[in-house]
Amino acid sequence: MTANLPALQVLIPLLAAPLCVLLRTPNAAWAVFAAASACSFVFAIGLLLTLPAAGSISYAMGGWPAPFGIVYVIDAANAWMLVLVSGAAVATAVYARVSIAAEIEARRIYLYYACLCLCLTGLLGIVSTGDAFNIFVFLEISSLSSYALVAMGRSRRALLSAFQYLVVGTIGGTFLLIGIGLAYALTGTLNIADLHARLPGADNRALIAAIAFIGIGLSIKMALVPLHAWLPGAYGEAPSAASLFLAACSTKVAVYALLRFLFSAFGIERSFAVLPLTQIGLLAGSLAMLVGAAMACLQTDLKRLLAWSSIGQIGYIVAGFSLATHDGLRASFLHLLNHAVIKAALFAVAGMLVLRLGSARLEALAGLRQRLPLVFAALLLAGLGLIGMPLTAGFVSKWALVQALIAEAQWVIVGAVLVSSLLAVVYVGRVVEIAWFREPSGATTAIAPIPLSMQLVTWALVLLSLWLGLDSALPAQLAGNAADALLGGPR
Amino acid sequence: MIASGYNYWMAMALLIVGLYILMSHANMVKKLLGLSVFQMAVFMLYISLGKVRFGTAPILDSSITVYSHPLPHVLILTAIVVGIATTALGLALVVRIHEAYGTTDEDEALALDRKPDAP
Amino acid sequence: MIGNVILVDIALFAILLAAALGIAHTRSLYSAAMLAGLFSLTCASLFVVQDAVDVAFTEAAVGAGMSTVLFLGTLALTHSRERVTPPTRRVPALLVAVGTGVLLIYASLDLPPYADPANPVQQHPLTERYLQTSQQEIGVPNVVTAVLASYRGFDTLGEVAVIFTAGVAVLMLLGRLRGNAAGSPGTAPAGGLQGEHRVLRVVAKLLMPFILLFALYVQFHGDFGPGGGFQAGVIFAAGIVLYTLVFGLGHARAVVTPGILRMLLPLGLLLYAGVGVATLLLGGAFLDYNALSPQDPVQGQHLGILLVEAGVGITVAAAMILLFYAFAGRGARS
Amino acid sequence: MTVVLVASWALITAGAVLALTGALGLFRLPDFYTRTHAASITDSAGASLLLLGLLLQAESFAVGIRLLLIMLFLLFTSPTAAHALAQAALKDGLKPVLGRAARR
Repeated sequence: MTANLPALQVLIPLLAAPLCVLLRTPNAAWAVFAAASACSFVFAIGLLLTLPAAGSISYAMGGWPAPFGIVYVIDAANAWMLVLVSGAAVATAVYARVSIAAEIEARRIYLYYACLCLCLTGLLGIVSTGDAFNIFVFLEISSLSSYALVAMGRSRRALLSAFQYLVVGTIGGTFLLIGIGLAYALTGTLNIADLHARLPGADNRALIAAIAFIGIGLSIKMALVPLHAWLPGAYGEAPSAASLFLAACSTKVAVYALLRFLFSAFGIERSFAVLPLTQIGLLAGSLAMLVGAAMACLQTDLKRLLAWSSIGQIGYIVAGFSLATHDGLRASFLHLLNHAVIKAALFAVAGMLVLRLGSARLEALAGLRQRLPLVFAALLLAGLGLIGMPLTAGFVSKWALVQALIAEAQWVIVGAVLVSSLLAVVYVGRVVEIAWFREPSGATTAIAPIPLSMQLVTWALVLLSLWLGLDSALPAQLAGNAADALLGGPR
Repeated sequence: MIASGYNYWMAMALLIVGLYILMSHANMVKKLLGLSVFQMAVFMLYISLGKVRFGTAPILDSSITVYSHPLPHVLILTAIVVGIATTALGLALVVRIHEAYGTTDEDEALALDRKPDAP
Repeated sequence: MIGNVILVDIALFAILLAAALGIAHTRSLYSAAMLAGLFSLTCASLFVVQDAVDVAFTEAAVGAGMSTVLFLGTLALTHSRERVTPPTRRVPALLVAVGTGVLLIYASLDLPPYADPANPVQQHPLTERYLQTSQQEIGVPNVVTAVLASYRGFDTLGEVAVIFTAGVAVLMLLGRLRGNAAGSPGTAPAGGLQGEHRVLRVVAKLLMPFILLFALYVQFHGDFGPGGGFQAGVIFAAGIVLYTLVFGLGHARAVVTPGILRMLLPLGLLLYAGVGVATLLLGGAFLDYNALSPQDPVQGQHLGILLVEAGVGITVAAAMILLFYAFAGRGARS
Repeated sequence: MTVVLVASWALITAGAVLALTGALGLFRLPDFYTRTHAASITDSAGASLLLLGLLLQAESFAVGIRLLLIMLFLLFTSPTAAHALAQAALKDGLKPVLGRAARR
């Protein structure tokens, strides 16, 4: 049974989706989704634990060996991502039950859970596979279900946001397809390790174009500035549970896929030699930090504010791996995890506010701290992490990033990190100011207590982020292993 | 050596037209049509990769020796399915947007939301 | 010989380019949708010239058939005229399109020559494995089917999941779920041709059994010729679409009820994945059909491919019909 | 053998000419109904003659029977489609262009 873990952790949510549709009641569908996420989470942890120290587990789908069939290859880099994605799914599952019942029409709920299962399947599939085209297929499963998840938001703007997300996302997916096609034309294979072995040297123009197409396509999917326009609408308008799940792992998986292509398929010796990827990545990354944080300061809606902040945070991750050093990659992986936890906690808070206030407009939060003390305490703690205060998770990864940047003498980028952190103080501070010090506006109707399950998830995430800030030894070691796995050449 | 890349260039020209339709039009149905053209051009690019001179369809027969490569065909079969799935979902969104906004024009719909009295 | 092929290619390309420019130019969305159908069909012809018969078959059924139907269905529910494109959109669009084109042409300078047997694609060990060894391993003459359903069967499972996702998503966005069961024949929506259209009804009745029979033929003949679960599913759906157009949504929903379709949609995917689970339980890897018949692996492959293709066909047919119902049903309500 | 070949090519040429006629008619004829008529020529007569021509060159029985079936299918569907189009236009209130106006 353990030998089949790589297949099972993707298979379980894939089987869960049709089961949701067959069962057709909201509760049963929720139970199926929750059970599937829990199974995937357990399997992912199992994989992380059974992983040999410096090796990888490979699993041949259909029993066909590597270049002939599709293989799953699990190493330190993606076992880590699997835990992240399935963990986010577990949090979403616990959170979603009340949240979705409140936000989605009852007779469509079972379909919504089916879409969540499919999104999880897609994301896990992208992370596990060792086949370039298989990445595209599972990317499209996760993208299509994400469009549907976003479209079910309450306001009509959700529909428009979903449509824009669909168009832009499909362009991204098709660019990725072009890039894979060019690499295939040069080698005749789709297996990532085989691609690495067979790709021509650095001076091939088709190779350069392939890297460019894959880079642009996945940059769209990860909402890297200037290709970020779809994200604020999508995350801002989606139902709360979907915002939580997507914000925690959807863009991160795109980052992972790009890393896999750049480091494992093309190889660092090609990708960073033929194109000035370090410069491009640092430029785009620092732009993203500044633009994301600056735009977040201008928002009037908490969810949109958080979405813009996500755009900024992707900048840190991109700046980290663009250095193509071990420390840079380690910082990226660390920030992937820390930001996922913090942002999930913040979107969980936003979801509770949406549930009780009907929206997350900032002006509606005025003076609410006294009436929702726990909610705002969580917001404050997670917000401090977002800024990167010492002793929080955000600090650990930003510090790692700054150290990696200093080691490469990238002082300008260090400056951008600092400026964007200051901007983060501004936008988090604004929310705090409104909630703490403004006079409550309008009628002070009673606010019903917030469901325990949602509070539980929020606090679990907040505490996790605090723990990650206080004791970063384990995640730092895992992130280091992940960086080693990527730099260790082909799998 | 007869224009060794002409087939690629044909696909690329169509790809440019498709991308242009997609980006330049505000009408959402038109955007999806552009998206289909764009994707089909990519399919053509892939299929070109599998072709061999004097080859035939990869359905084995004892009287034939040269076959075109089956793998691009398999990949594009999958990609076509992805394409129709995307188109269908996009059109469903267009129908819902039309019900909510009364227009299928992206710019008009965005303008409706920018009005202060928008719900 | 090769010269003639180039002539055909270029003629088809001219049609494609004209259709694409027509789509860009016309402001009537109906014309644009029909041109897109023409584009698909021509594309399919080009695929035949390039030996991709399975792809051509699918493209014709999906691009020219199903997709056009869905576009027209959408246009019937919305506007069919387009506003003039503001020039502010054109310049950036042109820049992006040309930029992409330049990048592609740059790439094409180092792409291996078209149709050259010495290309990496043809020289890779995959080629020999798929075109020769597959006969002993799988024993299916149509190599596309062998690769699709066995070597890369996991991709195809993903493909079924994609179409399943589309079905679920469209149902969630447009579906009339429960409580609002099949409309009575009297309330058939636009498209139900009643009364005087005797010719249509007679011809449709005459053709229906053959269309469905052809779908079954395509489903089960996929091992030996172009075809398979996907094409069969679309053809089956096309038959139901024809029936709906001629006899009305009410009648169609009475024959193929949405309830059954909503059962079949997940069942096809479950059947496919279930084959994988069965192979797991029998001690093989996921989707390793050899495990289905350890004494005679080729027999196992045949059985596996048969079941898997059936799963594809069921989900695709159900999804396509549900998509069409969702759009047509929306019209009936508003 | 050559007789068959000549006959086959004659049929194919005739089919192609008819298809061209249909295309020309589509451009030149004055109104929807006449254009539909022209288009249906391409569909039924043009395609049928082409298929007949190909039938004479068919390599095997299996190929021949397929061509025949395609022809049969076309003979059923294309007139029906033209009929349905014209009927729909008539029902929609589109008037045929008659008399002098038709000659422009």
